[in-house]
Amino acid sequence: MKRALLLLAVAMPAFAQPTGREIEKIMQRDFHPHGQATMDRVVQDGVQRVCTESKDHPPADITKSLEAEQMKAIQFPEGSLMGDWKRGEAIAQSGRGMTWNDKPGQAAGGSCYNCHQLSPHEMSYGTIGPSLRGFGKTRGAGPEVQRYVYGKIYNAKAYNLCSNMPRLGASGTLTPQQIKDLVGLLLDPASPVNE
Amino acid sequence: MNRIRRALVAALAIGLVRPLAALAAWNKEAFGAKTAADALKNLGVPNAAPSGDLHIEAPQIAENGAVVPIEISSNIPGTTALIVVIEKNPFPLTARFDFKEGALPFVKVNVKMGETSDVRVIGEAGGKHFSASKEIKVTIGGCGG
Amino acid sequence: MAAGPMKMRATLGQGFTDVRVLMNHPMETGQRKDADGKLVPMHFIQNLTVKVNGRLVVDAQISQAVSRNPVFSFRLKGGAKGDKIEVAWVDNQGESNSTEIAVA
Amino acid sequence: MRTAVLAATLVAATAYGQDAAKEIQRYREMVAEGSPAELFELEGETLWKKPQGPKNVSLEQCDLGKGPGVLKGAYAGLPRYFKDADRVMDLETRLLYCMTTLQGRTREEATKRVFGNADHPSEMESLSAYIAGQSRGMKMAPGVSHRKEKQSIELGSALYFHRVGAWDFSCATCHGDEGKRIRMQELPVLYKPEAARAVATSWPAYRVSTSSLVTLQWRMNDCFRQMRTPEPNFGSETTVALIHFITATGAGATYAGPGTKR
Repeated sequence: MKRALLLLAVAMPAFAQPTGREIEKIMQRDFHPHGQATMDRVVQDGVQRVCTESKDHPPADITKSLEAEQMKAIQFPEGSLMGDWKRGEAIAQSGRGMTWNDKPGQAAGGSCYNCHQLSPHEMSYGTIGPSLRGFGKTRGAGPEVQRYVYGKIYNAKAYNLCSNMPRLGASGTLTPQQIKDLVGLLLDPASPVNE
Repeated sequence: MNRIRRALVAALAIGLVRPLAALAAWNKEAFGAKTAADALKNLGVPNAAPSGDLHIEAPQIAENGAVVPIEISSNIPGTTALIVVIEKNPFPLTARFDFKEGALPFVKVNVKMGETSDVRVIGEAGGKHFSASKEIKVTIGGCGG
Repeated sequence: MAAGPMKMRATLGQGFTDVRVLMNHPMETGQRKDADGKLVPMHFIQNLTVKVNGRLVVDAQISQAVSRNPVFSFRLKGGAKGDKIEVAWVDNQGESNSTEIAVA
Repeated sequence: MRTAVLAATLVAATAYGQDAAKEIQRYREMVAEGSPAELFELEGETLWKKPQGPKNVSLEQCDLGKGPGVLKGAYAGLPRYFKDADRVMDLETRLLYCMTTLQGRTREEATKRVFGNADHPSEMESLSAYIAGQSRGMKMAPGVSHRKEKQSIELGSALYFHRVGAWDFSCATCHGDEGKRIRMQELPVLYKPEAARAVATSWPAYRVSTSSLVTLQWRMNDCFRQMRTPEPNFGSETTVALIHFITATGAGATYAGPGTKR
């Protein structure tokens, strides 16, 4: 009897982890829209799907082509990309925006301090991303660096496909002006980040 | 229980009972003072000498100003009261504890702090006043959303 | 939570009795706004007493800057199993509560 | 010369960072000592025994897995498969089941306010505190052997790494690497037993920043909110699977809650 049970257990198939598409179906059943957080948000886009399936390590060729695709979609404003670092600091501090209890249309924040060190005066900073203290000191504030920083904030996935960082411009979280202000926070020699 | 409490409140209101007869009145002037100096003046504490025998156990950084744990105690012989003043709070005087025979001059309590501030403790012993203070930084925790 | 239950623990330490008491109280500062944007009126404990076998040992006055759901720890000299500890409070709206426990 | 100055600054900054982390740790320990979680247990006991709903009965005959009305150790055995409902349930999902079956309440009414606030704690939260408290000192042993229990844990594990929402997050985006934090909050890596044990043994918990008792269903809900997804249904397979995955990963540790959180 005991043996029979044991055999049965061995004969039972091991459970395979559900696939990304199966999970998507489960989430469509188990979630409901709330405020601005609508149900289209549980449908994965190409980047999310590739990164989930590869545990954030997709093959090099797929990475390259998807990064290029993301890069093409970045809209760079004309002229200088340096905004006001003081406004940038406030945006970096704020963790609001895009959640189901944030009001649509109200200015969002970049949640920057949640993950990065920036100004030395803010000691409550996260470490999921690298420290950005002194970022502009070593890199200067020339047009190329400005463009790099703007692009990275607008769509981090264009530079590193499975980056942890949200696509703050592409997702509609931050406005072009807000991203410029963050460029100022990082690059302006007068910004506390570069003290 | 609620009914009993309501009855008690009503009784209190018309002055029938005083369940806490030994109670010191709540010092309205001192608690209403907007500066530490005014609060201490109203408590009758003119000047307090710094003392190493008053202890404030508290974290240097509090993640949340709504709950800042502090543990205060005195090794000064004959300590009869401990007063807590949070310098930068809108109403700095936070508490006054009077210890009678049978209690040690020791309290642990959670307090609210509006911002980074010095927390001052005044000890009273034999009619003299002593003081110690400690800065506690208040930071932001969590996602901020 | 509106003003409600209390919970107390009294244990013998080395040469003293440790009293820890929890109180259910909003400790409103009068500066907080509710969900409708209206100021919540001041509501906080003002007086707190500790008695041992009926004798007053701690007499405290506190402000609205004590945290919501206050927790106090006191130390009483000596003490013995079975000593009765009573803690009572009164707030600025005239509400009061008390609790009693024997030292364990 | 410049390098030396820079190096010195870096060392100082790191030392400061470590000190800050140590002080925050001390802060948390002191806060935990003064946690009012017990007050919610008292309130929960009253609610457990209070007759409610169209049938006007209490929850005292609710079967949380150890038989009707048995509270001792019930929380330590959850989540688990329940034959009568033919699904895996965590504590809150099971309580909701008892509210609808025993008390005859509608799901809509019983879930109207599952997450409370400082002024009005929810019935679900106080009940959770009370019931979890009845497992203090017992080893966490959620169900892991039934076919549906295994499926649930697998689903939770897959969900943990599933990137989704307006910000492309999965659980692992924040809870994926050791030693990371959001602001000053350290982030446990919940697929590792050590970190999962600490979670399994301390929730539900008093949350200092909101002066309220919070549950694991709330934790999942609020994580999804901050992941910028739509809102998960209370007690859905998704939320239960994540809780099941974390609890199963942390199984074997001794329950010591309800705890205290930031």
